[in-house]
Amino acid sequence: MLKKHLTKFHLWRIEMRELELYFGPQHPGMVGNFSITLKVEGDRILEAIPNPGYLHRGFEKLMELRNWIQNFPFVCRINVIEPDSMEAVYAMAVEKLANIQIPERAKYIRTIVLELGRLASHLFGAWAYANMLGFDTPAQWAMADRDHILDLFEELTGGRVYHIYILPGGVRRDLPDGFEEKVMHFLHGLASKLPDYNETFFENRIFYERAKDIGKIKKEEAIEWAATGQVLRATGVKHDIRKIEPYFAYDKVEFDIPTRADGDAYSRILVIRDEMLESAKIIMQCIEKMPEGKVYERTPNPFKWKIPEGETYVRVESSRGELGLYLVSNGGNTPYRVHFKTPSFNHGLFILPKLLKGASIADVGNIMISLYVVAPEIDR
Amino acid sequence: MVIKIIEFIFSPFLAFIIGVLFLGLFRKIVARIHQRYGPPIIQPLLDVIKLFHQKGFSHGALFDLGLILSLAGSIVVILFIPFGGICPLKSSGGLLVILYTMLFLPLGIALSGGEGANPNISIGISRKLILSLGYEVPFLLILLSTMSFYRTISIVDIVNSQKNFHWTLFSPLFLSGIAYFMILPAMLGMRPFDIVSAPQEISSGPAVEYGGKYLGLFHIQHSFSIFIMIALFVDLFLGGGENIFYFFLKMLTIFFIMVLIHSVFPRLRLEQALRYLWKWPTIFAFLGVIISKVVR
Amino acid sequence: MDRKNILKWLKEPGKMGHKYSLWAVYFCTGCGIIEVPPTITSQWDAERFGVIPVATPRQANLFMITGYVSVKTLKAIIRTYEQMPEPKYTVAFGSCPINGGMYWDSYNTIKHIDKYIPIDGWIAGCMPRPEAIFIGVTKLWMMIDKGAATGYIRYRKNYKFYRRNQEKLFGKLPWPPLYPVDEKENKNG
Amino acid sequence: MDEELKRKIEKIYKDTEVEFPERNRMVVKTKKASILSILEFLKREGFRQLKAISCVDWIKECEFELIYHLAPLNSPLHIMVKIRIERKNAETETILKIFENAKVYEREIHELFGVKFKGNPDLSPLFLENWHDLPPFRKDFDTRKYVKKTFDEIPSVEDRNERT
Repeated sequence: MLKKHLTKFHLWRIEMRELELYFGPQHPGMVGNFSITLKVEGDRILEAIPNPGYLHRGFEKLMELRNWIQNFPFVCRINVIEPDSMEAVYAMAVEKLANIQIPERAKYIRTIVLELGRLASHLFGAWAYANMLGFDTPAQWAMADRDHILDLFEELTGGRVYHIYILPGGVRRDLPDGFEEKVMHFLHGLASKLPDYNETFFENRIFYERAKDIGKIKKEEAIEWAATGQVLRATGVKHDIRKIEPYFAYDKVEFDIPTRADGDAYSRILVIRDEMLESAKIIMQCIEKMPEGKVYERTPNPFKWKIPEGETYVRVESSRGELGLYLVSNGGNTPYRVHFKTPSFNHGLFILPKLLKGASIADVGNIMISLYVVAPEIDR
Repeated sequence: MVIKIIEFIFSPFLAFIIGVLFLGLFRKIVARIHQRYGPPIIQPLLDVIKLFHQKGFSHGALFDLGLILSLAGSIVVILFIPFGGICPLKSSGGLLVILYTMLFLPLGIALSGGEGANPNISIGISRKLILSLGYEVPFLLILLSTMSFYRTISIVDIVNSQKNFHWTLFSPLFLSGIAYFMILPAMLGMRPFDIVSAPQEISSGPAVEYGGKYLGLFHIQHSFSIFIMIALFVDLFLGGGENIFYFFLKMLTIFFIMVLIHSVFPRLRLEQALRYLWKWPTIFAFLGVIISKVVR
Repeated sequence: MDRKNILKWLKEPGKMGHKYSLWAVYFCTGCGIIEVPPTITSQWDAERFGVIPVATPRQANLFMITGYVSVKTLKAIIRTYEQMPEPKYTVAFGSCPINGGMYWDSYNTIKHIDKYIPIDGWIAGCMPRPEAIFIGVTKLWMMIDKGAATGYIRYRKNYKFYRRNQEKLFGKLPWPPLYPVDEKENKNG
Repeated sequence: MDEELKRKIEKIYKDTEVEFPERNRMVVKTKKASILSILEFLKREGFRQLKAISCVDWIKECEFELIYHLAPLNSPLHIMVKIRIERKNAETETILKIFENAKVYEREIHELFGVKFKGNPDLSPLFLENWHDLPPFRKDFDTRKYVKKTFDEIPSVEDRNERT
């Protein structure tokens, strides 16, 4: 009897049209070549299926065919937004396997480069996020500020985007004359713009309304889903590889790990803002404490360089979370197996669809950017 | 008679020029706020010229007709709006006719866009209709208050009674003016209310399938609607203008403020926009109606 | 730059319009996209030359293929390209679309993009700097002026071969041909 | 803590070797059959995050090696749990029940190495389009030969036109 009623009721229910919406790869709201298939009912998303692979180049396979040094151009291209952390993690792994100690000054320089890269990456992230909400003004300012960092990089390494500056044994060359002053000048300039950014972007009322309670992750969930970086820190977990397992000069400088408690998109962007301040602090301390000396330990001829058998897992804190590299050598002059554990892989393919379920279409890009998903990192 | 005919041809043309100029100015001002040089002011005109030399894809008869309906609707509205002493159609039922004809603007786009199969269009159109539902309520109340304040439905009479700086904005009806000002970004489709054409969310919404000359017509329609919304504000609350120059200056001021608002706010979500539109502007507009009853 | 040359505008408004109002598709095909945001924002400001990104291919007339093209992306690129209204211009960006670049032995990236869609101009380098993009745009202007940017005409003319190449890679394509492929139909239409 | 954990693991799982190759790294070599229980044990011990799953193709030994990377919060220890599986008909149990995010890693390994994960409902291709060859990350897949075979074979359009 009851069943009959229920079927009757079902007949009366208004059937809404279920649409399939392709969000990307060709979509202005998509940063990077990535695609999400959305099943939509009205404005609600019923299901989100990420569809990666548009940037798959098979790096890990290609790297098996090239020798240890030739791999550097590949490594940095895995993540266009912050190539330095990629270079650093690969150089660290090679150094560990070949048992090379790097000079003290090189450690400081590497730290400075990594932090500058993090700043650039965060400014890019701010551009993407602001742009996503149709928030042109701070977006363009952030991009212009990022360009100053690229200019610094150009002076230091010769390249705007890809640097190939960090090599096993140290860094490619010493800092040019007056570079420290330029960095300091840039950092002071950025700090002086911070009130503007705060007013127009971070503390903007409408931005707050848009980002608050969007893409919310609970603390337990974040740990369970193996979130790292801002996603984890925005839920209140103080977790940072730079503190847990300090590499380079991170154990010699003082800095905080900014956290927020709410775990939503707004907390994540605030964590990013605070991290930029911490990065600036780290760079200033590094410049102050930097010792004199050589920056490069000679390594053997790259074409004859054979690295002893072994395996290692190294990790750094990139701007998007824990970046790991599992590197296996079988005693040859090429790696036997390279596997990058990239933060975006987990965030983009696993956490993103979970957060998108039940969200509104207006928030797809919002959630995606707040997770800091970088497409080439997923595909590799 | 000849003057009348010239006015008929001249006013939509002028409206187009002003609208396109405003679009160009808009891009230039925004660029300057972004700390960059920006395109030349005539850039939108160049874009329109280019679009008319491109091949477009039609998606059926209604696709073309809807766009033409929307365009024709806006031209008719322009003929009813007095600007700077020019008003081709001085009919006594001005304001009501404008009100009804203005419905064609979103409706035509909705009809036209509905022909394309892209799901972004249907989402964009539903957004557009819901948003216009949001601002129609305060808009109707505002018109009602002005009509009952001046005891006339002729827009020409309203403009005439505001001569010698007796502007409605400085009369007891200033609350209605504020309400109109608050819903103006939504009517122009500017931020924080550019929900309809949000490129990052639904890749420019109703305009997704427009290309070539269809997009050109779409742009012209957009520039017309910019002209209509602002000219109506100037006519109703800023006392129109003695000549075209003053009228244009007033429009420019309003538009400039709109651009400033546009450039410092992100986009609202649809429900947030509705909540806003049905709160303060509606309250103000309602108070305006009460005031207009009390004063007269 | 003859943007202010009114005589030229009156003589051939179409050509001038295409020149000074290049609307680019917003499609990040590869890592070259990293230099496009600086190019369109404050520091370099491509908008002063009329180059802006637009939301959909229907509205665009410039297609910048930014960086290497994987097989999966190529499918999306072809689809996007075929949706653009004529006349349309393509610029391949970076060394990778030219001949595979450093991915010459990758199993998933296309080596010569011009085997699948026609290309009007190439910008070499990895990454090409924003200045290179501007030079590319000025070269494209010159080509449009001389009527040399004929990629879309070539595509129409050789559509049969392009389509055959595409199908060699993907198997049967899920969408119908843009232009008639059959010889017979070609003669009739 | 590390030594204690080592003793515990070796006590419960007899056929398991525990090593410390370097500071803060622990390698647990175990058999295919006990992977589920050992991961469950480690999760209870506080290793709550599955960082990644790597796969290595040891073609000379005719084996795949799967490495499960686990790490706790706020401790520098990083555990790599290793199992070896046969290269022919490579198949193993999924660990979805213990770590939910293993889903995507297993999908990736299935596509790139051809390892099957029993019990994982979604093993559809992730990256590749129209792929009919060997899984590309296997050592016996020659990418250069594949490139010659597929991409270099395709003729250039403009040249062809000139010839005909």
